Amino acid sequence: MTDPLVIFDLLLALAIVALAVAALSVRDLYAMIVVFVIFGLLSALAWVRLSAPDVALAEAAIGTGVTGALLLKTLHHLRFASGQRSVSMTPTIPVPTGVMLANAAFCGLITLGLAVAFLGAPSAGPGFDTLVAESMPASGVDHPVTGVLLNFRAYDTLMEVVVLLAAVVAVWQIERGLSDAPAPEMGEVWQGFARLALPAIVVVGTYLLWVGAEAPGGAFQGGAVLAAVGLLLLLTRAYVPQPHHRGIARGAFVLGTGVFALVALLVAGGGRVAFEYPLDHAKTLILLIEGMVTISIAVTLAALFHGREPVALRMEDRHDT
Amino acid sequence: MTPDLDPMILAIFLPLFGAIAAFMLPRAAAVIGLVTLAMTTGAVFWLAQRVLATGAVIVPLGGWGAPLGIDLRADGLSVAMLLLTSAVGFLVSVAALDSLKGADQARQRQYFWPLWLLLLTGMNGVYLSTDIFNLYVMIEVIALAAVGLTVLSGTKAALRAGLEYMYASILGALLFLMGVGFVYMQAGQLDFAGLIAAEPSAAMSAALALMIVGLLLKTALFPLHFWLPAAHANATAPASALLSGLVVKAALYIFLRLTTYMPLPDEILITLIGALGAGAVLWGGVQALRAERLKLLVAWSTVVQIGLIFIAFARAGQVGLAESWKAAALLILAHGVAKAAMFLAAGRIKDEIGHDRIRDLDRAPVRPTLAQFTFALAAISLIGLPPSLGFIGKWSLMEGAMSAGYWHWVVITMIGTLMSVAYFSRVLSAFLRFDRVRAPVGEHQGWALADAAPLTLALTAIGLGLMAAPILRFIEIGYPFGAAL
Amino acid sequence: MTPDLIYGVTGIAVFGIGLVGALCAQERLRRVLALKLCSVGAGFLLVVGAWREPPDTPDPVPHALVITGIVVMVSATAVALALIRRLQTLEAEDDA
Amino acid sequence: MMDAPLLPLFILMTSLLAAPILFALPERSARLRTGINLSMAALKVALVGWLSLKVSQGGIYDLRFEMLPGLEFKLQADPLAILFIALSAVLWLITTVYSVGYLEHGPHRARFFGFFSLCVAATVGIAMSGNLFTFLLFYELLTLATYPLVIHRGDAASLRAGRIYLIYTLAGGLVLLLGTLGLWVLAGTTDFVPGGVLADVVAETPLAAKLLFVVLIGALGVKAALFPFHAWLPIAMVAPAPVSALLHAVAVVKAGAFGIMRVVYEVFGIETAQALGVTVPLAVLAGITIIYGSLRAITQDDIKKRLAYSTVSQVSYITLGVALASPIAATGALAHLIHQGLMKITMFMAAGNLAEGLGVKRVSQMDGVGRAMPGTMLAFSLAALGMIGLPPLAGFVSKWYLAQGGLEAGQDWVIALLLGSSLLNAIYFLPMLHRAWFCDAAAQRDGAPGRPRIGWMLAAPPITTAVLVLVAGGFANAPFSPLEWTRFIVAIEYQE
Repeated sequence: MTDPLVIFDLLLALAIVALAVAALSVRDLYAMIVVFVIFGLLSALAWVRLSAPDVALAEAAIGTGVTGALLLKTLHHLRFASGQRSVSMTPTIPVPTGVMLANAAFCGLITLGLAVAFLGAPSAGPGFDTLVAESMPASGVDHPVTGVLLNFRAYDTLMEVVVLLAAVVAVWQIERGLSDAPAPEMGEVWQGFARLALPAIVVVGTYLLWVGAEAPGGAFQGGAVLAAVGLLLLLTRAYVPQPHHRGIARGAFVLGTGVFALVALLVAGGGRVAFEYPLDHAKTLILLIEGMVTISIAVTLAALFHGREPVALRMEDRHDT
Repeated sequence: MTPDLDPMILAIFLPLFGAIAAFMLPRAAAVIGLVTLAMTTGAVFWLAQRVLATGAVIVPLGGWGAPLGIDLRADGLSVAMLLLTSAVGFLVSVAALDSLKGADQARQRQYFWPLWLLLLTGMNGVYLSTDIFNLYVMIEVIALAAVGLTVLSGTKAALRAGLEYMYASILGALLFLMGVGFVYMQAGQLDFAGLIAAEPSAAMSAALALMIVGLLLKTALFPLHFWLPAAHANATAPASALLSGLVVKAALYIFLRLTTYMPLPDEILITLIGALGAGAVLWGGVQALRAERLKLLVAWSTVVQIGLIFIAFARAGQVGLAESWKAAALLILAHGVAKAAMFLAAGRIKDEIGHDRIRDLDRAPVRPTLAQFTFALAAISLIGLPPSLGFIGKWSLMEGAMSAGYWHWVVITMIGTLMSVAYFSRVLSAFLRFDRVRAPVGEHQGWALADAAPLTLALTAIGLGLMAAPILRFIEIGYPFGAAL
Repeated sequence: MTPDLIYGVTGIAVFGIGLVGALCAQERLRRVLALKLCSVGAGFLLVVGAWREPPDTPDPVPHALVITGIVVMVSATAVALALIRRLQTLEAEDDA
Repeated sequence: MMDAPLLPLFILMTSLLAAPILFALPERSARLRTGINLSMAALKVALVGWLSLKVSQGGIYDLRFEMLPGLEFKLQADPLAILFIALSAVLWLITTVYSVGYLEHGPHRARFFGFFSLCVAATVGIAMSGNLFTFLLFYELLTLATYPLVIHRGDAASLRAGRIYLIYTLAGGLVLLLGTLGLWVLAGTTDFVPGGVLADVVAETPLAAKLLFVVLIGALGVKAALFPFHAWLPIAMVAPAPVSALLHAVAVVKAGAFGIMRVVYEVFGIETAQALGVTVPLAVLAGITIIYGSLRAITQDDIKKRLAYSTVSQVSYITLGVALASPIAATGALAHLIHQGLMKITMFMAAGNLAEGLGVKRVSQMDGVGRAMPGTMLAFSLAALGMIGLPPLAGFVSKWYLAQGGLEAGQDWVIALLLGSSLLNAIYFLPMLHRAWFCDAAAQRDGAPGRPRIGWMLAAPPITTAVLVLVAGGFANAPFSPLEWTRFIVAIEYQE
């Protein structure tokens, strides 16, 4: 009972809940995002505590990192669009306090019910442990999470990449017109740092991808780290998307989905069904898929950050609105 | 090595590859879209034939088999939904060719096809899935593509509606995901067989409640319908047809499946679901009577119809659940076809007249007769007049309720029918009134190509009523789930 | 008290807080963030479900599911934020 | 002669398939449209003749198609069906000629004739329905097909009338749906079987059976314009004359009356219904409607409205005859189905001619119209005298049988009712005839308009039907006369 780790867990849990409340109640939106990022990092820490390093990595890189960047970019845009005024984003009709309280009470009740149900559920109950352990040798990889993601439940993962593709198509569709919020100015020190950091990040990302076959890491975490490269390039104006890059960008978006789906289809035959990789080639195929998916994820996340489809700055070069 | 093709795999992968191709080659997007739709429809017919011949079929993806892997499974109900989706989708696509042909719609043309094909991938995936986490991913594919289609026109109203829709969609999906978490904790499995085998417990009740609330939010059952009318009314016509006719059906389908495998534990809950349906019928009816725009009226009618489908589900209480889902399924199919027709017709009317204000429809000297006729036919099915499929569905609903002595559902259905007559006749009488027009009325005669697709849909909605007996036999194939395994 | 108990309750609390935010938050950006909190809450639940008393290794399947969920959520967030940005641009044009 | 089991379907298709073709024809292809219309109508008459010959020789026609498990779409051609389709086929042909003349150069003719065809198809379907479920399908189709005809003029008044018409008939249809469902749930079948299908149910749960009777008769009573559901009928008068003629003589009100006949005879069975004690209240309700309609007719100045209230009254003779539960009264009721149709269509077409030719729409304007349009007014007078019940015209035959049936059933009040009604008929029809033939036109209208020009297509139809009125009454006992055919039917329904 006096295990210091329990005290750590309790403190961490309290901090997470407190930060969640703070994120919703802090008035300033910038502060809200900062609180959220800390909340995300602490959640990732908690997941490490729960022996889920892959999840922690993904949450830190994508759930917190990329999401935080997206939120900041949007906040920047909103402040620019409403002309530096203090941003009240929604022209709100104030919700009556009664309704608010009713909502809160309602959610409280639901949460309480869920907590009761959770406490009644078997802890460390039945799972896939044995099944996964038995099937790992036939999966072609050594790291169980990668085995699940890219072999046992590869179909889910394919559809997850499809979700990303759908997101980037939707974002390109939604945002249009010329850039109306210039990128934030960055100091020279920052730019210098970025130039230095870039190669290192690339190396880390690629390593994460490679190591995923045996140890925590893999396509998504690697992709997210590589996406950070893209973000830096975009922020530092080291790379400015050009209209004629659209084709390449489209290709990069669909690369992961396309290759993944093609491999899944082409392995079918001779008694095998879709997604059933021949054991001899399983590792190669999975690495191929992971590699392509990593590229797609990196480019897609960067594009989601950039937002608009790159369009020509001069009107006469533009073929569509 | 030539890969072995399976129609189930094709039904998911064809639209996926189509979406990729349409995104890569924007100029050829329409052609790619139509070809993909045609091929997908073909694959679904192939699958239907196979299911008809051999009963439910399964593909264990990756060769692992559930519960470790994910199985695709097609039975009568899923194939019926697939047929609805691809056939209606094909006709809506044909109609989209015309309604997106404007010079100022290049952007809409470019993005409509990849988004719609991704949407189709997601919907087909839902109908073939047997794994609740996979269902979560699929409803997210649907949600993102559907929001993209909602805001295709780029107007402020559409964007606002799209954002509300997005919030509702994400929240619904997250509630569902939370439910998945509880199922995992209790059962340690995520496939349907695991759901059936799971012991009833507090965790399973919480899971069921979370998933159902999430799905009700996605399918817009009163009072969780708040996002639907604006989203469906402000989208461009083909997108509205897809959203109203097909997209809400995916969550409805999951609801039907879940409640088959995890029956609602209490009669009161079933009554509650029915009561919400009744609320939808009444509130939606009142709003449709007040709506000032044609498309808004049609969108409110979707709220009403969804309510009716839930009443059909609850029509005979717990004892009747083994049969009631069929009545609900009939209404789902009927609404899918008829509502797609009606939204396309409404879009055509708006295009021809130039506005869709109901009170001014009878002032227009232009009368797109065929589109108006289509609208009327679709209304016949939605009101539930014979011999349409809507009528058969309503008949099944009332028959079951009456046999079980649940007269309140009969009364609600009749009130709903009268209200639907009232709000549709607002529109229909405007079509047929001429004395407020100053100029000579030009009624279109003969055939406009753009009317062909909606008219076909509307006639199908009427004609399918004659096929109700075979449809009912077909959707029972492979029911209940355990039978085919 | 074991970590799964502590963090399980934490996850449910975070989910509930997110739910309140999603229903009550006024600003568009904050509602997106509230939804993200809900997703973290759901993630907690799955990770906790996968946890096994050491030295047993946890069940990898829920981990994979949470990773998938994180990617799905970032996609949805990006679309919601794009909508917010576009809408703000249009509304600002109207004001001007 | 070769046998064709699908004959009933062909008869249905002559008008059902004509409709889409007529819709699709361009507005200007008037000749082609008229050609299709007339040839289809003539074909239908021929097919019906053939069918009735076969049925009188004992041919049985029964087409089934499964709609839902256990629930069939069923067409049958029993003698009762033949009676009704014969009426509609003949009158459709005549009304088509009349409509072509009436709507010459009018707008929206493609739409009009399309719905006109659908309307007749629905009527034929109602006649041949083999069960209440099928009946319901065509009953609703009839509502939908007649609505655009009622509001054909497209002005505010027609739309108002159309709305009231739609509310009444669709509400009636909804109640019929409820009744059909109730029958299905109670009896497990909706088939029309002579002698009825509800004997067991009546024995077990008489209350449910009574309720079902009330629901079904209430639903059908809307179209049959049974008091107090009659209000839509006079309002629907804004429709063009041929539509009114068809609505009153064949399609809508007759469908209701015909349905009441099917329900009493073949759902409940006359003996069961009698045992249940529901026939006498129905007869009384019919009696009230007869007197009420006549009283209201007297005060109407608008010709079409006076005719409409007369219809309210006259159609209830049919219900009365059915409810009296006597074979002789039933004969009178069935004969009246035909006779009233012939007489009323004559009067409406004549009224249409008066409006078209002379602009006369009110009774008070009718002075001297007999001299201006002698043919039309002769036809009108014949029909009016027939309505009053003057022998040997058709109306006399039906009333005679009804009175005898009343005596047979021991309901002596029926005699008084019939006498009173005939007196009221005389009170509202004779002044019209008096004005038409014996008053001077000059006093009423500015100048003498000379002979009005109406084409033969308007002039001939009412004269034709008037001749039929004469023939049906005068040769009532000839083979294949309506009366003879009704005796054939009554023998089946009373299972003699």
